[in-house]
Amino acid sequence: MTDNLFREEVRAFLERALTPDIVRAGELMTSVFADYDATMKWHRALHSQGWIAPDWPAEYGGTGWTLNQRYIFQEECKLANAPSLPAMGLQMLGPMLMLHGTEQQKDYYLPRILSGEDMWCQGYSEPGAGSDLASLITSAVRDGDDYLINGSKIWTSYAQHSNKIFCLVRTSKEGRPQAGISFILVDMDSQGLQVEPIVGLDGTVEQCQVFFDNVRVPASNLLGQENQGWDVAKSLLEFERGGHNFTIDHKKQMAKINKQANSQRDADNQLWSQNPVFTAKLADIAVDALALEYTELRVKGAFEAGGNAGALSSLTKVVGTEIGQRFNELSLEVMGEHALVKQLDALQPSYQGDTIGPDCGLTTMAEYINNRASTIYGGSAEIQRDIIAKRVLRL
Amino acid sequence: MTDNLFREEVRAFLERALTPDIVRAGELMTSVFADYDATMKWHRALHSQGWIAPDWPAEYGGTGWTLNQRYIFQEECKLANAPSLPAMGLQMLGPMLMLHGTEQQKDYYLPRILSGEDMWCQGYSEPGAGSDLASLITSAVRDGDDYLINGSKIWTSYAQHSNKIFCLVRTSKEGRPQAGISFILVDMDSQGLQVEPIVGLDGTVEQCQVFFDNVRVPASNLLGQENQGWDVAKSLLEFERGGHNFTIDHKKQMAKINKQANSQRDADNQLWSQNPVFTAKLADIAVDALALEYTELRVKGAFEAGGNAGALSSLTKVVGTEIGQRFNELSLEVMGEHALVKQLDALQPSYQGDTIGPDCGLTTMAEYINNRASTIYGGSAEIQRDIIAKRVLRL
Amino acid sequence: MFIEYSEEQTMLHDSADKYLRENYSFENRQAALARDAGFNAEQWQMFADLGWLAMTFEEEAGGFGGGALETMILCEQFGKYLVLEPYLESVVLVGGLLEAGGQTAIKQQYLAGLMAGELQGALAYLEEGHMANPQYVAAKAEVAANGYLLNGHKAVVLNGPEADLFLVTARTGNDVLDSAAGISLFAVPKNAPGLSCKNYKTYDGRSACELQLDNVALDAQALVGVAGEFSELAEPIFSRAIVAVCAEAVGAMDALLNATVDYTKQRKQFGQSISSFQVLRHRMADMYMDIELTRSLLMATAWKLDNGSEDAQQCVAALKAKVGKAGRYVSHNAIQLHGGIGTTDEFSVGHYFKRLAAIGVMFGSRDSHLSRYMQFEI
Amino acid sequence: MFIEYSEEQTMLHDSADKYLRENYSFENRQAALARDAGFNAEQWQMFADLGWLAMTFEEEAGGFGGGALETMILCEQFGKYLVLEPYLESVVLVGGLLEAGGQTAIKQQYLAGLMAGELQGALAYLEEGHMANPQYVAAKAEVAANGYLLNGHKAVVLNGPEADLFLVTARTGNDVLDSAAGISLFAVPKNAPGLSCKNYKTYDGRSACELQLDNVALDAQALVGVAGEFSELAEPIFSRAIVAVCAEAVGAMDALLNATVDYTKQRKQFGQSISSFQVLRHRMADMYMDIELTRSLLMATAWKLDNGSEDAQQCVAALKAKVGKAGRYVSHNAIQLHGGIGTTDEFSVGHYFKRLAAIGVMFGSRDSHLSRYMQFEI
Repeated sequence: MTDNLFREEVRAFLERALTPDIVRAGELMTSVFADYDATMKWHRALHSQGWIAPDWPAEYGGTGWTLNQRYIFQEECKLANAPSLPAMGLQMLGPMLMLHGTEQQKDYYLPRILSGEDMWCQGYSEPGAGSDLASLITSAVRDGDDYLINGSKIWTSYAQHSNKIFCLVRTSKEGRPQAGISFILVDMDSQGLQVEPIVGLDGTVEQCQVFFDNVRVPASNLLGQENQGWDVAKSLLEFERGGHNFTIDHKKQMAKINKQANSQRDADNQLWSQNPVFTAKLADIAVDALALEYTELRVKGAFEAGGNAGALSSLTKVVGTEIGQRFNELSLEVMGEHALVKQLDALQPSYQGDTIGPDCGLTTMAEYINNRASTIYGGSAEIQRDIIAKRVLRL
Repeated sequence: MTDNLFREEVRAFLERALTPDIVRAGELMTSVFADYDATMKWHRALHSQGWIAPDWPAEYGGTGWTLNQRYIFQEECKLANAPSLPAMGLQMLGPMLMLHGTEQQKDYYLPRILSGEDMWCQGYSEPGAGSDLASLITSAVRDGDDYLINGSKIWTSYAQHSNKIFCLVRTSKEGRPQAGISFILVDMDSQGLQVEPIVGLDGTVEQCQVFFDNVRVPASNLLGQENQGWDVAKSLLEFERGGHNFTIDHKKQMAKINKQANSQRDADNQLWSQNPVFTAKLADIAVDALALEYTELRVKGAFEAGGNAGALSSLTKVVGTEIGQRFNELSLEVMGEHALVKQLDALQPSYQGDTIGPDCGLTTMAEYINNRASTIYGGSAEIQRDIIAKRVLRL
Repeated sequence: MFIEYSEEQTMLHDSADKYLRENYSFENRQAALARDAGFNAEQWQMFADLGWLAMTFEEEAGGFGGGALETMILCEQFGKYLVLEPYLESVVLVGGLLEAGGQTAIKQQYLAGLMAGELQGALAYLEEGHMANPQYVAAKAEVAANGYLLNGHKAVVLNGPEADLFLVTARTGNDVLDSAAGISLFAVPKNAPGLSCKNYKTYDGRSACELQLDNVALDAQALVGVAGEFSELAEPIFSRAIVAVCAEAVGAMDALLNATVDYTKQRKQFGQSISSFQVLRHRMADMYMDIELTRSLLMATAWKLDNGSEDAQQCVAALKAKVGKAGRYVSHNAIQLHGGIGTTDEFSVGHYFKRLAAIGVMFGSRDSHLSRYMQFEI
Repeated sequence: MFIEYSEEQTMLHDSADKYLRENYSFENRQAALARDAGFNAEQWQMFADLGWLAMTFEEEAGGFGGGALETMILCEQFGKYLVLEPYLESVVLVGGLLEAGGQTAIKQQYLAGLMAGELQGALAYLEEGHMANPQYVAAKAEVAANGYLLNGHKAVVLNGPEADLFLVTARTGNDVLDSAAGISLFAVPKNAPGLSCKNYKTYDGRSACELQLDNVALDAQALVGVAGEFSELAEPIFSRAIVAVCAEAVGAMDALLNATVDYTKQRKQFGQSISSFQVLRHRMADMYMDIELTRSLLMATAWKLDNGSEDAQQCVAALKAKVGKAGRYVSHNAIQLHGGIGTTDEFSVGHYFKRLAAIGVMFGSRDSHLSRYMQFEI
């Protein structure tokens, strides 16, 4: 099938499956997550279509699409304002299960990720171990056929909606800090496991802290061997960094800011889109975004040629997130005081009431606020630059 | 005398004393130094007026002016395009002689600095010791009543015009590296001393390397005690950092760029001064320059109150030089290809021929090139930030 | 120039710092934030008792005759302690405009109450889609029997839900909706028939509302200042308000830098305090420089306003532009260096960040002020 | 997209790199710089013999049919080795315009010579005070017996002193001096009566001149392209030229980063290699990112130009703007990290810096290109 025909097929599906409430959830996204209910509705729609996991190999339930087709699908979804799907199961745990899981683990868990029956969250960071993950102390001590887990995990996105969590835990204090870490799969309804929501700066909850008080987990829930969790996690971290396509996000941001600039007026009562200083600033960001777009295509090209993102994945993470933040800042200037208005109810896709101020500014401040975290999580901008200096420049 | 009356007196003097060739030398400055001959002519004019050293105490030949008056004098000189006077004698060695010199040294050297009879250069940096001055290795070994100096000094500005050099030399390898350094005054015509000019990127010579091959210097030429040169130098370095008034430079740059923007035309054939993107960029720099101006006034206020620049002197050095560089970059955009034309002859105040391209662009590229060094010398921008982190923020 | 504080000013600074340090902990502040009003009425009363609310009014009006410098001194402390109480809205804006242009009856009715902390005010001057331009006024005031009849809509009226008195801009002449000429200001009591509010909170924890005016009838005394000349009346008050928010910003940035320095010293990663990482050290040095530069501009601007310097307005524009850039730089890096906890509601860092974001968009964007700055001779 | 190099393209890249590495040392380059011409005529002949000068001409004209990608591949190497020879001026600009619009006689007279390295060209299109706008043309071409009579002045004609042939813009119609319509291009031999040059060097070591035309009489065959339609003729050639200088910039930035990485590893201060300082490490990481981003944009632009993509022109504007920013960032920091020696004439770093500065001002400033970029639908 030509790419254009494929694109039409995707559009036809989106036209049909993306109901207004789902689209509204996509429009109202103020972070990487959309409204939970709408997200799950969209998950199920994709699952019935067989399109829930385009990045998975066909044997595990993937679509068998080419890299180009997957890119087109992502792009069309984002531009049609489909909600993003949480990455933890589909993008993170899934591939690792395929690489490191036993047949039994794969047979059990993978279909449940596809169907949405299991919602996974990621238990890596700890209060004392952020960028320096190797220093984590949450422990798993062998007790018969089980492990007993004690400690806590923080910044576990979506833990409040999840029924499962994959964790890095310390199973040994011998050797290098990385050497004593294991990767384990835990039921969220285990006794002794408690979830405490963390309210974000926009007033909503996306992150949680998860406490483990003698949580008993069968040893068969290890993914990979005991004490080899670091290797499992490392491939995941690489995935988290290299896997995201920022260009698609930027195109959505560009469309949004153009909408704002074509409705709001500047100090001279012109539309902002006619203000030369504004357009120069927008062009400056857009040119950087364009350069990133072709860099992401180079990465894709490398994948197609059987290579990997390598050095460029730290680059796309740093540049992609920083460009996103610059768009947010520029939006703030256009929306002015309208951006101050906090309407958490109107950010729900189910909201039926009146909104205050221009609809195009509804998400501006929350996006600005929430996007500050994008240069912190998944390897901070500083860590990424350390990586480039060390691994690419061999400094 | 009121400040306004004083200002008028200064203006009257400048009107009289600043002959066109001297002004032209000021206009044609492309670095902190002006044409040598014109500079010395101006030095002598100031000396006859008794105004050569406003910052010196009256007993040593200063003017007895208030801090405000000294500021006004500096400002009027710069805005009238008087050439800058080299700092090495008047601003650097002079004050240190007053602090650390013997009566004999003061009686001999200070008047010769005032008259211009001695031109000093500074021998601190070495090829292996730039920012890390304490690691210098040029040695002075006691031999009877003399020292024998061996080694070399680099980045000695104006050495080609100087008859004297003050140096930091190693007199001991014991203890901390700083502990074995002495401060010594050397005649440039000593046997074994050789000056090699270093051609700068603009094609002119401002820096030299000075080689010492068994240069014999009387021990009485030590300034301060043996092995205590670091303390002498430290107060000098502080002075070099805190002493410069960047605002006056910036005003001159602002005037220059306004001239350029009022004569050159943009892609729409408008004067650049009418181009809103250009003016926004200029305003951005001008606002930072204004904030620096009031910061320099705070520093001055602290001096007046008997305090010292303290923390703010690293700030003014970093911000002052970086603002200067931003002006240079913006000038380059306005002058376009005109800035490419290299006319070293036309940069001489004595030049009588035709110049190529607009006169307002004659110095643009050379200033841009030469000003890159401003964030390197006198404690690099990185060193200054280290200092702020350590001394101000106590990190 | 340069300024030295008078003894009274130094005392004001020290006593405000002391009072807030002892009585305005972040925990208490968070508790107040959760209230409907979004602030603590008892604190407001204390501010009045301490004389802060009357500080900048003329002595004949019952104030202490303070100027932009006193406003700056107070607001810098408000910024440092993240004070929620509506000093800007009620005192600087409404109080300032009333004092400058209110007719005797209205002044008598409200001014003493504002200073005593008994009454609150809110300025309603923005209209939807035109945040950058207070001179865009579509709301209309028609001359009617014994006064005026107001119709229109006002957006993002800060402190509106708490206001006893609204000052509302409406057009009395000139049909060009964005013309500076022809705008008038009216005092509208909260219970005026035809006035309705839609209340909400702002991201930085203030209360605000949209104001709807349907045939609101006012008597002639409601006019504040000369008819059609709101812009002239407002200029000095907006200048004062810009000094107020910029002083708040400097206080907030200072607090953020201190918090960041402390945090990075304590926080360990890779076996060492993260304050030992040179990149973070230089980042904090840059934050420091931005703050001190902004502070210099702030002090100079306040001083020039009080001394009627001819370049005072230019400094106001420069100041707001500088605060726009510095506020972003400092708050973004404070969050970045705090990492995860900087993004949560329970630590103060994020609240400073949100307040700086709000200040950044208030009274015109950075670019508007840069463009204003260039309109002066430089 | 995305591009893969053909086998021929890979060979071109590798052989250019190899030839220059072996034959174009910095010392030789500095020796050539000191010559009057500012370059090495023997090198130029070698470039011709290697087929580089003919690379991008059509096969029927005796070339090898290369496009923007081949231009890019060559020029990136020229940038990497700081090649002084006037490939841009003689081949890309003059060769390109002649091939696109030259009349048969002129083509026959010059094109083969240009490709063979025997003749040189220079484009004279800028006028004083209007560097940002090639469409400002005050020079006039009047129709005269059998041809044209040219009068006017042209500024900053790169490679002028070495040129056997000038291509000169002059206005044949339309009295609006900055109108795109009515500009024509003429081939003027260096010995044409009435033509005079004032020669000089540029800061980046090129030779250039100001051109004076006093009643220069040309026959009708001297017209290049359609009368009055220079702008249309030139657009694709300027696009190619922008790719050429931007590729040169990428090569130069690459060389600067490599030099900086090497230098910081060797240079010791405070008892350690300065490459161990995190601030410098991150600076180099940022240099790397800027270079790779620019490279991506460069490759895409060249590819799009060769493939006639409808967004090719938009990419050209984006590319030149990006090079403006990245070239400054990379070269400034290369000098900063080299410290003193970066500011001297004897090390290569400063020469890369000056070439990047020159590229930054050529063919329109960063802001002009950003503004052009926004004129396309995005």
